[in-house]
Amino acid sequence: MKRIDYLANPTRFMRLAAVLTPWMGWATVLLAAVGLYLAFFVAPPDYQQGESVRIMYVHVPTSWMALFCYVSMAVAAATGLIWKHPVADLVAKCTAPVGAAFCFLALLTGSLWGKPMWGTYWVWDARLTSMLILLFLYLGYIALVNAFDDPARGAKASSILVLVGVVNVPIIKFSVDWWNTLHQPASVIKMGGPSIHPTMLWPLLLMALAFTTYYVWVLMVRVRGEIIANKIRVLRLKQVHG
Amino acid sequence: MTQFTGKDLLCVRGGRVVFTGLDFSVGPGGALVLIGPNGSGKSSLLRLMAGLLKPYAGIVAWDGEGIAEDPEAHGGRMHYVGHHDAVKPALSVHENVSFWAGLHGHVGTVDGALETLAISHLSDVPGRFLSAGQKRRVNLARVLAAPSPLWLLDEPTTALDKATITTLERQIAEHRAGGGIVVLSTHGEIPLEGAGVLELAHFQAGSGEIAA
Amino acid sequence: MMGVFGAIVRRDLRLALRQGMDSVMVVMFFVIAVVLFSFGVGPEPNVLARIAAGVIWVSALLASMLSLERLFQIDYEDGSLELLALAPVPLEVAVVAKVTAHWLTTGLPLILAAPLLAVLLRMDGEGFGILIAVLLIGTPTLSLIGAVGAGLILGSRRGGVLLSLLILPLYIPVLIFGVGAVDAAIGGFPFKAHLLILGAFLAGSAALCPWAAAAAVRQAIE
Amino acid sequence: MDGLSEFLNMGGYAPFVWPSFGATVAIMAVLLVVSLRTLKRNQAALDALKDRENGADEA
Repeated sequence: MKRIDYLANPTRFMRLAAVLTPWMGWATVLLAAVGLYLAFFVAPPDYQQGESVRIMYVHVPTSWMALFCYVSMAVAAATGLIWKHPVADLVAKCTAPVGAAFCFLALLTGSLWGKPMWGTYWVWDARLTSMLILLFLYLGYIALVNAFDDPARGAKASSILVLVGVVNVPIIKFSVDWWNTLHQPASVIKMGGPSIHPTMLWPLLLMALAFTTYYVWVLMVRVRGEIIANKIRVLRLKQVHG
Repeated sequence: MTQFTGKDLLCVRGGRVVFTGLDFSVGPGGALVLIGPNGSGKSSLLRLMAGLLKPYAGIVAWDGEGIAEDPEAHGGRMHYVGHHDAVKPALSVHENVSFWAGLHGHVGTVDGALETLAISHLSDVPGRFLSAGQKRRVNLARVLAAPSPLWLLDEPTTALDKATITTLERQIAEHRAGGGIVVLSTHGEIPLEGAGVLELAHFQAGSGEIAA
Repeated sequence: MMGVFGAIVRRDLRLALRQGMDSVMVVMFFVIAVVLFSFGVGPEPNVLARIAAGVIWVSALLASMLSLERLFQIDYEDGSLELLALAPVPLEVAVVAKVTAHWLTTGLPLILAAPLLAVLLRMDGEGFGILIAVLLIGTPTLSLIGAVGAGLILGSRRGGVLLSLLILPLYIPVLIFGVGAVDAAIGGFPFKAHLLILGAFLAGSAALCPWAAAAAVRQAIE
Repeated sequence: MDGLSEFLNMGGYAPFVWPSFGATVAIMAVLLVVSLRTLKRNQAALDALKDRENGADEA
């Protein structure tokens, strides 16, 4: 009987995940430790912003990750829709909470960084506003994926939504940038400082890498959870239909 | 010789194997009756044949060409009668039937169809006043109003009275005599002579597939 | 092809006119929303004039979204959507036909009501012509994007609320340039660029949205 | 010891720097723990279902 990988457990993925998870865990801890050390003890304070620039070492990587997770959701969704690969659907569904967390953190750290610089917690700055809209796209995705009784239905509908969303992200970015320059006085201090000094670049990259391995770590854990939940559902259905 | 065939069909709904390794083949003038307990996949198979549902594996073909290749062409040569009757409460019977017949490019055949199913007296009555049986007859009228080679009928006799069932029987015989094909799921109300029978229970998945 | 398109549009219009106070309700919501803003912000003429374009656009956007939830829902429940998917015409044509009918029953009435509300909000006279032009280009885009959302929520629990969460972020570019065009016109600045961009949004969504909405409907009726 | 307190003060920006890093670590940790716990719970439920099913087969 041809192996029905939708029903049989995707053993290849489960084995890979089981092996990968601890490595990702240790990589995250190590990279984060080194990154934070560099960020606090090696990188120089900003001549204008002083120590508050260190928030950049969390704000910038979380912003990158927010976008990176959304794009990987779109790629996973496309794979799921086009090649009907069941695990791809699960990857998209499990990435959403991680992406939404990073997106929220980017907003939180952005506003905490903005307070000493601009005097208020929220400024309709182009980047922050786009990040806020991206958060709405995440919340819309998460709401849709859980709005159906049959999870396969939820996965299909939300895959289409994330593909429509990923097409709209650049359009929204363009519109918000235009809207922002129209209303915002031009004197906004550039977030990343005039030029990235090497000692500032390394912690940024290390933190970004740490967040990426963290993403893969949580993704592996969540996807395995989903696969097992699927198997439970199939077993229950079997009991009902016999 | 347009043959309506299905090869090694595997249907998965909600993570459960509904049927597997299912083949069928019906020629012009032929008929196929699907029998089996509820939940054995009769409706799923009909929806698969209509193209509403994609099979997880296997292929449904018309004259050798997969129906997924050109869904519009398949839509043009087939009528699917499901559980819902698609009757709009705000539109009159005539408007309902002529809309669907119009989609298939047939105009002017509506009155004949209403006549055959004895609902021409309801022609101007809005859909919301109709009984379940009358709504089902309006649904069947759209099939008669736009002749198509393939009929896929999912339990067509529900909510129909004796007289209408015999009318339906005659229409199916006429349709088959004209070279048409009929596939229907039923609980035995319509005796169709010379019809193939497909027992869904034979194609249930063994318990081995699911446990894994 | 065009015959079927016309048939579906006529059927939906007939349904909307017979069944529905649909368009009337949508326009009523539009008027009430604008009036609420005035109560909230106060009758100060130059304050109202300042925010008039924004208030009208946001209210029009919310109003056109009200009836989107039922774009496919009724046909989905009574089985017509399945038959439309099985029609000898691509589902995309049926989707565009339904969107056209939706726009005629909601977008158009909003455009007719907009100048009246612009007077209510003491909007500067120059803005009226551009407001109508911008709404003419913008509201079809709203209906097209909304159709994708309407397809996605088929068969889900609490569709209405979900639809607004899915669709409103995607409306933001149309809102920004719609209001931008009117404010530019009132301020005496050139507004041609805004109209071109809005036209681009319309062309883009006319090309992509029917395809995405049909895909959403197809997997909903599986 | 004043090096530590001076470090903690973050040039006067302490109320902004530490909450940023703190919230990041906290939220990431919570997401990780919740995910791990869901995995364990599902695994236990699956094992329980499997045992009951094997139990049923034997009985």
